[in-house]
Amino acid sequence: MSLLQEVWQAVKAIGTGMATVHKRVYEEAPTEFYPYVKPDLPPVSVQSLALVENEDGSERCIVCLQCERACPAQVITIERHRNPEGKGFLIDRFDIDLVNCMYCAACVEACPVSSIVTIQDFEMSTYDLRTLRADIDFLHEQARNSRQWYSPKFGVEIRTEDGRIEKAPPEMQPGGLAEILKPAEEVDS
Amino acid sequence: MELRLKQERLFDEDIYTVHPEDYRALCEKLKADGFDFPRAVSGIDTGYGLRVTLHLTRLHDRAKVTVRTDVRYENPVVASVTDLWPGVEWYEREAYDMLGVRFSGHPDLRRILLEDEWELHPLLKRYDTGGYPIPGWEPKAWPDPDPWTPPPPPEPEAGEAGEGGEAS
Amino acid sequence: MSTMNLEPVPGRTDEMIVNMGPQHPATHGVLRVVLGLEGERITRAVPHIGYLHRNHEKIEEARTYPMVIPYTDRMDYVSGTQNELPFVLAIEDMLGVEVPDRARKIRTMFFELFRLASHLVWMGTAMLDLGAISPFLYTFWDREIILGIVEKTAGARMLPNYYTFGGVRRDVHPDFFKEVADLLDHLERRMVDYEHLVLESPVVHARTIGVGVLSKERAIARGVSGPVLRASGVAYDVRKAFPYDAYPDVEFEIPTSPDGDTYARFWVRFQEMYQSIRILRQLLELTPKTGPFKGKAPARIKPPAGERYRAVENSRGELGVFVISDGTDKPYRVKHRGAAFSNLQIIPDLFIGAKFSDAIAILSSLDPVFGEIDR
Amino acid sequence: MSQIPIPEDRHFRPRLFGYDPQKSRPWLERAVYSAYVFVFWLLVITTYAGVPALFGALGWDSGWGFVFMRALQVVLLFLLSAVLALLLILVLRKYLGKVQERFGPMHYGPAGGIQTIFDALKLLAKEDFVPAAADVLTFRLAPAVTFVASFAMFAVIPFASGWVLADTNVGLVYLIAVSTLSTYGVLLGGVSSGNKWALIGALRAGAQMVSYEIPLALVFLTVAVWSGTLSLSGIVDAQLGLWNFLPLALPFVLYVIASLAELKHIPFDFPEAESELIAGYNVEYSGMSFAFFFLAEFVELFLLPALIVVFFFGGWHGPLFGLEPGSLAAGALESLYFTLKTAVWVWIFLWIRATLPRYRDDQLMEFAWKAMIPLALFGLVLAAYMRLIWR
Repeated sequence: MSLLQEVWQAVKAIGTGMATVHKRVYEEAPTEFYPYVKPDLPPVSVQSLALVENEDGSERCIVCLQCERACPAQVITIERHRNPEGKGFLIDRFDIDLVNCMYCAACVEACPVSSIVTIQDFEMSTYDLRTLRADIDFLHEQARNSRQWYSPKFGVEIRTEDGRIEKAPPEMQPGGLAEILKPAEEVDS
Repeated sequence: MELRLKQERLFDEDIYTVHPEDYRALCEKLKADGFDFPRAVSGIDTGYGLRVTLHLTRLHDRAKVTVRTDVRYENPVVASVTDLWPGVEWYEREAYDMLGVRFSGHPDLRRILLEDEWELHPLLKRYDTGGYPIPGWEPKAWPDPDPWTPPPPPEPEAGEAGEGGEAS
Repeated sequence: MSTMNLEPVPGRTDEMIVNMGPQHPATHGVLRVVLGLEGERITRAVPHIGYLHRNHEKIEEARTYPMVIPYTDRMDYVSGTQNELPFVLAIEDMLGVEVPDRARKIRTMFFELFRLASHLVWMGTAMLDLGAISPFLYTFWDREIILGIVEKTAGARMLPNYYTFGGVRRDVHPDFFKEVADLLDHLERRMVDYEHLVLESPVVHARTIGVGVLSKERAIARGVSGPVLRASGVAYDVRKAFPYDAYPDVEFEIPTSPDGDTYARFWVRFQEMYQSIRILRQLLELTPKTGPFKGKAPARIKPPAGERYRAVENSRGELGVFVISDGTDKPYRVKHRGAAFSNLQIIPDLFIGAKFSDAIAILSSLDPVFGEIDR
Repeated sequence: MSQIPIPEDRHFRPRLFGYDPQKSRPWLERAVYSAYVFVFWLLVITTYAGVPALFGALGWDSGWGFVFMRALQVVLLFLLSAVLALLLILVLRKYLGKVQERFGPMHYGPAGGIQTIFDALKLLAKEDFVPAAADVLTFRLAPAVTFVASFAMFAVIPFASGWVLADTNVGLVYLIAVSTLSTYGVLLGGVSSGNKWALIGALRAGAQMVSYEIPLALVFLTVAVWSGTLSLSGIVDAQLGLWNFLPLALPFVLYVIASLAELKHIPFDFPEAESELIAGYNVEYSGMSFAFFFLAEFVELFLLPALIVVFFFGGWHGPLFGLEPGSLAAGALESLYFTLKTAVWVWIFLWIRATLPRYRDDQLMEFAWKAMIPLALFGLVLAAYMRLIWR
């Protein structure tokens, strides 16, 4: 009798399993139609790096080398010289090897002026890896092409239709920005 | 026979620094004491020699103990404890692979992560990250007194202070 | 890694020597096991690892302490932030950094989210090894939800680089708690399905019960930890034995099974998922919605000279890190104790004498991840 | 500091017959399946009614003309099996997609409907590689043996009353003989590949065949005893009032299990077990040789459910709505009934494939020898006894 019970249990379990599987026919597939529909990534999502310029086209980066020091993969190469007129430094070279970059965003954390930012352009596939050795023009181009970017200091910034750079409204910001919201003006100047 | 060892307490672990010849004897004693769970074996290049660190746990009362022993670069031989804790087999192979510590009595002492034909022991401090010898690297002098010398008994905090000096 | 093959035994013609891996689909990556097969029965088994070796330990010696954290992520790539925690805890111990209560709870929530994600991956791949295709897709869809929650807060899905000394890198997304609550509701519904498809399936019973029995004594001596150890009847869990983060504040049980076979390992992982859901439910209540997420850590991390071993219970067992500091801003030595590395050592014990099909089931029940094993 | 420009075409290019996946169009998928079934049905009608009618009208239905007619029918059947494979592969992929909450093929053709044709073209274009360690003649022969053995089963399958190539009175014996042959193809292919995985797969196929073939034959015998004939048409005719699955419930269940094993289908797919033996016996095959193994698999996936229908579900029987039996319209309707009943069983097989994991090979052998053979013998005795008292 116990054998019959066992057989019945097994048949019942197989039946339940098959019913469980078949139930999924009626559920909607969560497939993303990527090439047709671009995914809506969260603003903090680290997909690529960019170097933001100010609205007037001047360099935001102050060439403090913090990102170069913070980079775990050591893919950032910066060369600089003293500004002959006025304070600070000027960039000679700003390269990021995006092939070896591991997108940990440590450079973005380290940047004191939110010049290097994370953007959501993930379509970096290429036939030639050399195209991913990003120099400063490439990084500027990346920033110009993107509508919004993120850095922990400033939060999400957006580029408006008329080319101005603005801090995104609070509903677009990720959490933990309460203390970030205030110093926006002092660094922008 | 009296074991040549130094005992310290660091955070929640007992740390024994032992003479390499007494390493096996101490391990047998710890095994008899009920330390049944081998956590890991780490090999360390201390700059003056190689160090093997064995981490053990006693599961029923969660006591943790660390046994360490220092050997010289010229003759890095430590007794294997694979027969006491079979779980350290791969860790000892790894220490051999990375640092060249030879475990006498290990049943199958081959390289584990690198190829058999590999020549270097990459975790040695004399090589840089790329695997090239660092020019001008010289081993440090062997510490005097020996690392397993117990500190003089009246000052219990001397052992703590001496501990950092070895690692650097 | 070794190019060595098994030598045929002179005079034995009935033994076939087969290379299983490193490209074999059921080796979960790049394990290579040289098997001696006598018909379907395994007579000899020699595992070879190291095909994914990157020598993290050497690289980490040349990096400063904050730079090490992204590298630890890349070890057990299935369980994300879990890898960062032992290193972060060890350095916090050495520095004496205070972690705010809310930060500890957020850390624990991420830790348990990744345990769920990792066990879901295990379930899908284990069933795929046993021959069922559908659960693989189901579990990966569910894992996708978890990774989406992680990405919204941490910025990356699998390798988030989220924990830092003294807390977490940034505060959680405002939707985080609601999304986790929804996820738990969803998962509780799905777990019923998974029970039907995995634990109750007679085919799974036939393939796993009594297969690959690991005795309690052997498991302890081999240094096996995590679900594999608990399936052999040892209630050793780092979360209870050496509590860290918010685990002292929550209630949960350690599921153990006395059987030690493959089915017991499956069962223990299932129960762990229920316990994870339970822990997350409690933490949803306990965690303040706002507050500090990061304690005061020094700007330049320079732990005093010394050494520290810290371990956490990740999805595969005791994941430890042994850090030696010489007082500079770079670690003198970082040694990782991989749970899957220790667990994989029992391959010869369990494989020899088993059928070839059993070997696949046993291997999937060990749940190896080669990023961590080969480091 | 020169930067290599990013190629313009790094973005996605729309496919041929681009399908807008955002619009859910289930009716389109159904239309595609219906089209395939319709083509299949037309081919069946052409093969079994059209060709004989044509040859009869031309007066070529005897002597060499008859041989030529049969040859043409076989060619049409080959076409039919190709359509069948196209349909079944598509249905398999689409159904697995559906139960796994994804879409399956959807880019080529309406609802991915001609994806399989592209796959077949790809296989045609691929190099037909022969490994150095292989025994070339056997290696080349094995896919043909497998396919021919499966394909030869078509000879005795009755699609409607009288619609059968060879209505022989030893149809069941023929089936046993031919279905065993396909295992030869697998065995030869695996052994001749010079690959250890393929060898293990082949040996497993042999061992598996030894275990399921006997209960299968016993079930055939039971059906023959119950129906009183060895001819498949006769078996179908005998269940006019009562379909066999009710009186022969036990042999029916055994037959379903054994045919899963014969198909090398999911709980018993040991010879190719992709997570254990990578692909088992066909691991070294590529190009058209592989396609023939594939074709054979899908032809069998139609034929074994078809045999379930013939033996237990009344074959072509169904309401004829007053059509005269034996007429073309009645035959067409009957063959449609037969196709649809078979489709239901194919779906059940695919459903099993989507759900269950794989048993171990020795478990099937144990089950076959210790449970299935005694039960089949019991079923045989029971059927004989029931026939004695009831008929």
